[in-house]
Amino acid sequence: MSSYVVYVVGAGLLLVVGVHGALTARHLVRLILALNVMSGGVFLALIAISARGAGSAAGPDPVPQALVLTGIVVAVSITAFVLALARRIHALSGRTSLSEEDLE
Amino acid sequence: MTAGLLFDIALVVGLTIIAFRAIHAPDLFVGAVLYIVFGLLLALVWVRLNAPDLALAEAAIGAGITGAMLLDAVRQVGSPARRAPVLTRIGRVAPWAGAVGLGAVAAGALVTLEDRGGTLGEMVRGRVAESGVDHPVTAVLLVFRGYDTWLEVGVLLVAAIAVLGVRRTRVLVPSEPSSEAPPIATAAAGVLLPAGVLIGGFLLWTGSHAPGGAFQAAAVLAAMGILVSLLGRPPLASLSALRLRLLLVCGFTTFLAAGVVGLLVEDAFLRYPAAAAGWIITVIELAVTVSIAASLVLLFAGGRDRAADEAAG
Amino acid sequence: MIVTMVLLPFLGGCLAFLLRRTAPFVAVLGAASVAATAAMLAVGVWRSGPRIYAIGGWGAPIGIELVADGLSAIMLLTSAVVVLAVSVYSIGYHEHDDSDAWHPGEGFWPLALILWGALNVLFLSADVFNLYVALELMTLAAVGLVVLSGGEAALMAAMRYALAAFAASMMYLLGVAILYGAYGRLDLDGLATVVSPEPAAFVAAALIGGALLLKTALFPLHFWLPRAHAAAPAPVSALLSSLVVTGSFYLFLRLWTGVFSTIAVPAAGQFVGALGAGAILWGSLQALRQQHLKVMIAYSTVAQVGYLFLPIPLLTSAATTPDGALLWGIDAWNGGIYHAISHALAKAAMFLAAGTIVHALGSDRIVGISGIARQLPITTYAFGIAGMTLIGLPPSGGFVAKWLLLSAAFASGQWWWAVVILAGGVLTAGYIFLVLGQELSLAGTDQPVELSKVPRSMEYAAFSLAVASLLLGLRVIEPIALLQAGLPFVEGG
Amino acid sequence: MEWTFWMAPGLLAVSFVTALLIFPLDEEQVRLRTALNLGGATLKLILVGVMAWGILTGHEFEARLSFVGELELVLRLDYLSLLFIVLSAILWFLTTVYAVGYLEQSPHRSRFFGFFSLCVTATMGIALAGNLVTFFVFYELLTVVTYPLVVHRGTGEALEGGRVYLLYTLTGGTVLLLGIAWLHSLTGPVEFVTGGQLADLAVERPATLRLIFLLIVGGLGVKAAIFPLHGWLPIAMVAPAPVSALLHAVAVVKAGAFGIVRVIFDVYGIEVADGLGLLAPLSLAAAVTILYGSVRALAQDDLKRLLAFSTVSQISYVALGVSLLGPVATAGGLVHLLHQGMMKVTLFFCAGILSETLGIHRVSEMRGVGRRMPLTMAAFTVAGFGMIGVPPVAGFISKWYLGLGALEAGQEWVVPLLALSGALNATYFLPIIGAAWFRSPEADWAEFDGPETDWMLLFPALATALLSLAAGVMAGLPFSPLWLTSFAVTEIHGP
Repeated sequence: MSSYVVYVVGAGLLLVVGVHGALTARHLVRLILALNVMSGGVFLALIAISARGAGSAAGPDPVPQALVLTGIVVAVSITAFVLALARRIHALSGRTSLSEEDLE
Repeated sequence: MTAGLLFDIALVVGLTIIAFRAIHAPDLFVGAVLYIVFGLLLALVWVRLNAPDLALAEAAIGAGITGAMLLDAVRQVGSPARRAPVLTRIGRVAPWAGAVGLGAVAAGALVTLEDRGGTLGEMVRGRVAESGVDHPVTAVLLVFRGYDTWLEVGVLLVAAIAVLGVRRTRVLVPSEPSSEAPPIATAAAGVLLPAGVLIGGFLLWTGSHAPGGAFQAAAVLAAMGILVSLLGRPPLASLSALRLRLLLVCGFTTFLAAGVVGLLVEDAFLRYPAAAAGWIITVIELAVTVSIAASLVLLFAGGRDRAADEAAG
Repeated sequence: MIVTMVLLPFLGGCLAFLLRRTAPFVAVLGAASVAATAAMLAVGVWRSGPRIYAIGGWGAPIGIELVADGLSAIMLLTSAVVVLAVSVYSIGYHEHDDSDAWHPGEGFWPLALILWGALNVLFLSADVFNLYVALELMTLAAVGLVVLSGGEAALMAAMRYALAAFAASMMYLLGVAILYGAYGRLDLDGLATVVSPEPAAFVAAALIGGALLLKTALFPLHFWLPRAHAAAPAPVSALLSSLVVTGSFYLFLRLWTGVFSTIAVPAAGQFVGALGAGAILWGSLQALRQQHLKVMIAYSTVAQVGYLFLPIPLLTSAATTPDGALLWGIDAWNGGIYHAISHALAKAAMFLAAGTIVHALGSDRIVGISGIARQLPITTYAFGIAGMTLIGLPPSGGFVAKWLLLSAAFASGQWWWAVVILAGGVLTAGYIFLVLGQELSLAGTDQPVELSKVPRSMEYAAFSLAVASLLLGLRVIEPIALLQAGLPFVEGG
Repeated sequence: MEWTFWMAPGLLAVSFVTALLIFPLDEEQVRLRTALNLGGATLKLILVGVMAWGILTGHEFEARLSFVGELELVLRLDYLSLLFIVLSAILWFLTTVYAVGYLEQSPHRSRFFGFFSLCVTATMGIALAGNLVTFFVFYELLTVVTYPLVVHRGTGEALEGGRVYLLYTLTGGTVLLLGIAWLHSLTGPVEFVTGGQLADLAVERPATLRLIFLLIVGGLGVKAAIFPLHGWLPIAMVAPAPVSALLHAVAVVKAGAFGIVRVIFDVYGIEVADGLGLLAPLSLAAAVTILYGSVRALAQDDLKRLLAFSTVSQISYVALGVSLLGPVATAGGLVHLLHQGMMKVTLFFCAGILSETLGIHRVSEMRGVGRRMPLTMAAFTVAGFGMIGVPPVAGFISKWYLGLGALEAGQEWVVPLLALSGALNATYFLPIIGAAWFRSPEADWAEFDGPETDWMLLFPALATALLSLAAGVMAGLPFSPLWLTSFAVTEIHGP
């Protein structure tokens, strides 16, 4: 077993936790957390791939690293926007979830 | 089994558990704090996996800024959603089944991947010299795949415009009267801010040949800005609408302008003339840093704009 | 020339953001010039085949390439035309927004232009990760536009849309990660040559395909679409329903016939086709039940998205049958794309027309629009002509698409798709004429309702798009010939 | 390109351009609109005259336009087309005159006449279509542009009528398209060629061809109002009188009947259709419809509904004629396309005059109306006699040829059918005519001086009544409908 396998399985585990959270969570903040965990899993997969060839003298593959950097910025943009949206929804209606009957 | 591998396994297990607890913590505030821990652990993973650029970015953006936003949001919308209905067995099992199915298939595919070599990465390493920068990640980001990065700066810009749209405002409004900020915090900010700018500047400068660069620098700057705005004085609040917009847009447009220079001089969009490549890249990075930092501060402070919430609520 | 079609919209978006008073001029001018450029590109591609443009001069696989083939050119042209009309319309729509307070137009112009830029990036890009960034840019701009309505319904709809799209993006990116892990490259053409039937490729294809189906809102993954498209301001609804949906479909088609062509199995094609059939029937039936005009049109989009995916099973079986490509593959390809562009024009026209009605009446309840034909004849014609295209009545672009798909379905022996296509047409006629009947009705209109004044430009913008969708049915040779440039599955195509 | 290329598209363009010019006109621009309408109709008559002369002197009119792939849009004049365009051009001119008078005060006249002209365009396209796809394009176009005319009044009843009309015709169109697309997948583009081009396929796949025939004729049968697909026709009666006249005499119903004629003679070919055993069921369906329509008409009091059921019955003579083998029966069926058009248009003109001038909508209100409106009722009487088949009105000629043709084809059962149908027609027309002339009026119609109604209404009714009479009396002379038909019959059956 190599560390590649460990981290790739870790990526799978984060996906499980994230997807399960996205399917079950009701509170908007929890949904956002779950999606961010999912993205963490995806990034982990990419970086595990990047480090796979690390045995060679050249070092890790820079391309996935660049992709993940882009991905992190995209993720924070979406997270920020969605959080602002959630706060606006809460301010307007007191809702904190997407379900119809969940008026507080 | 080596110690390193054991550490990796422990890290992965810890990540998974903390992620689960973060999502399902009864108290959302705890959830947000756990998410920050998750981000820091992930940064550790990036270090383990030889990705120091990412570790910096993750710590600053993933854990730091996202965490701050979450914590701040939870303060407002933290009241738990009405108790979840009691789920049937299918209702409980189905999400697990779906999630495990997806995770297992993905992990399975990843585990069985053959390392065939001959990747893009090797090619990039071979041609870094042509790019005008020394650090391969920066070369990919700003030169070989500069198009992606340009668009990604666009994503941030769009997020900023969209948040202004959500708030239905043109400028940042201070959320609380500035006089209420505790003097110690103000003093702390007085020290931290210059330090932050300094660190940011260093990261930006070092990015061309070592880990670091525009994103990390911007994240550090933004973190400072966020700290200040937590004191009730968002650093951009004094700006006029036009200046705020200029700040937000300058990274994207500078990048675009550099691309057009390439188009005019070298007949290829985003091709930097060899003689001036270093300079052009520096200018791009500078502008991008300013814009990203401004956008992140806006995304944070624009979202928290409480006065509007109370007025609307 | 190719890259200007990306630059101009973004440049316009920045200008519109910085100097908001110039926004309408920037938008109209930009759309007109890009439309002209796209037309020139289309002629060029038609005459001398697909063009490749290497960003930064690096070339694939190390750099990112733009590829303009017939499909790209026709999509670019269609979106430029739609954006042009929507811009003209929006000048009137945002007319009263000249006050000093913040107004939705401020968000609309920059976001709409950047959305369009992202679409153009999408139509040209030949790199799976670059496509991911383009998708994100497009989605975020789209959600930001939905929010501009400001109401609680719009915010909730935007939230649902954003979360669904974010989840889909992650699936897409996971697929990209697996592809990179397996093949070490990201360029579409290169990947197409190395992807082979093996577990990793299948998983990547399923993840990417699923993500795009969610983004295209194919039944039963359409849950986020109707509310978002209905709650958005009318010009935004038009852009979303006509272009954004088409954009993610475009990518699905591009990947299915390109990168994944060697692993697309007939069963998967049949599955996607069955979802399309489900979308047609379910979406149309839902549209028939709606009492609000914009919700009805949004459900119509759910149904029409189904048609977009009917060529998939035909293309898949064509690729695995000797001579299949010639016998029905080309027809399926042409029919699917023809439907996409006809629908884009017609649906934009229809949402704009609906927006005009809402603008005038202040409500979009279908029972309330009785007799509107008297006050807004041009809008009524626009709605009617766009409806003809959606139903697929001759002579409209929709009919041409329907005919090509029918031919392909019969030629491949998969006659069941023909039955679905035709049944969907009848259902579509049901809800279109329900509305048209109300518009033409004079019952209960003895005291005409007070209408707000509607700028003529709004009416004519919708009308022009509707007429354009009709003209597609009269002048077919050139668009079809253009689509043959760079056909993915025919040798030397 | 030759002038012969441009004639057929030009014929379509005349009414299309007229429509485009009329749509943007203001309601009040009555003169300009009327001038455009009549100008267009006159120009069309002239063009049709030129084309008729041209085809009789051996010119060929054909225009082709590449459409999709190998498909072409083809407009071509043959003798069958000639029958239809002559009928359309003449009746259109008269209906336009009538409609101008009829709609004098009603709202949305620009919209009405715009769609009216589009309707002509579509009908001309159907007549001149040279292949199945072209036919279908115009056939569906006709459905769409007729809808605003049917719901023109905008009442709840009108909308309901429009809804039913669309439900039937669009479903029919869909079935038709299914059949056409299927046939295309087997043969490639299907040109209209006398004798058809399916002989080989009929040997290979007879069952498929039978099914396709069922789909195509079933789809066409909706517009041709063949029982049990006729349900829309009586309900669509809510349309204004000129529209009803148009629907029944020239446009929609005729399009369906004409389509059936085309499919039998020019797609399948009469021998192949007979060989596949398709004609006998069709003639049976036609026979059932003839009787059904007449029986239902008996029970109607609403005049326009009565006329509608009469149409259901009469139009099936065409299908009957073409489904009996032999030139004489063909002549009877085809000539009835023209004869029924002239007679039915007269009846609807008269019904419109009665309702507009005196507010009469029901048969029971027509007592003594002949004294108040002698000219109108004279026209009505001529057309009614024609429907019954009384010599020398045109309808007699149709029935005579149909009967002779049936005997020639060995289908003796048709003769009693014709007699029975004639008797039924007499049972509902004669009492109306009798009551109108010989009973004393109950209503107190205002005294009148001058013409009994607007000349714009009366002139077209008289003209079509005279035409119906002339077509019968002078059937044997050149330029009569029968004479025109004889060319088509020769084309189909050989000299």
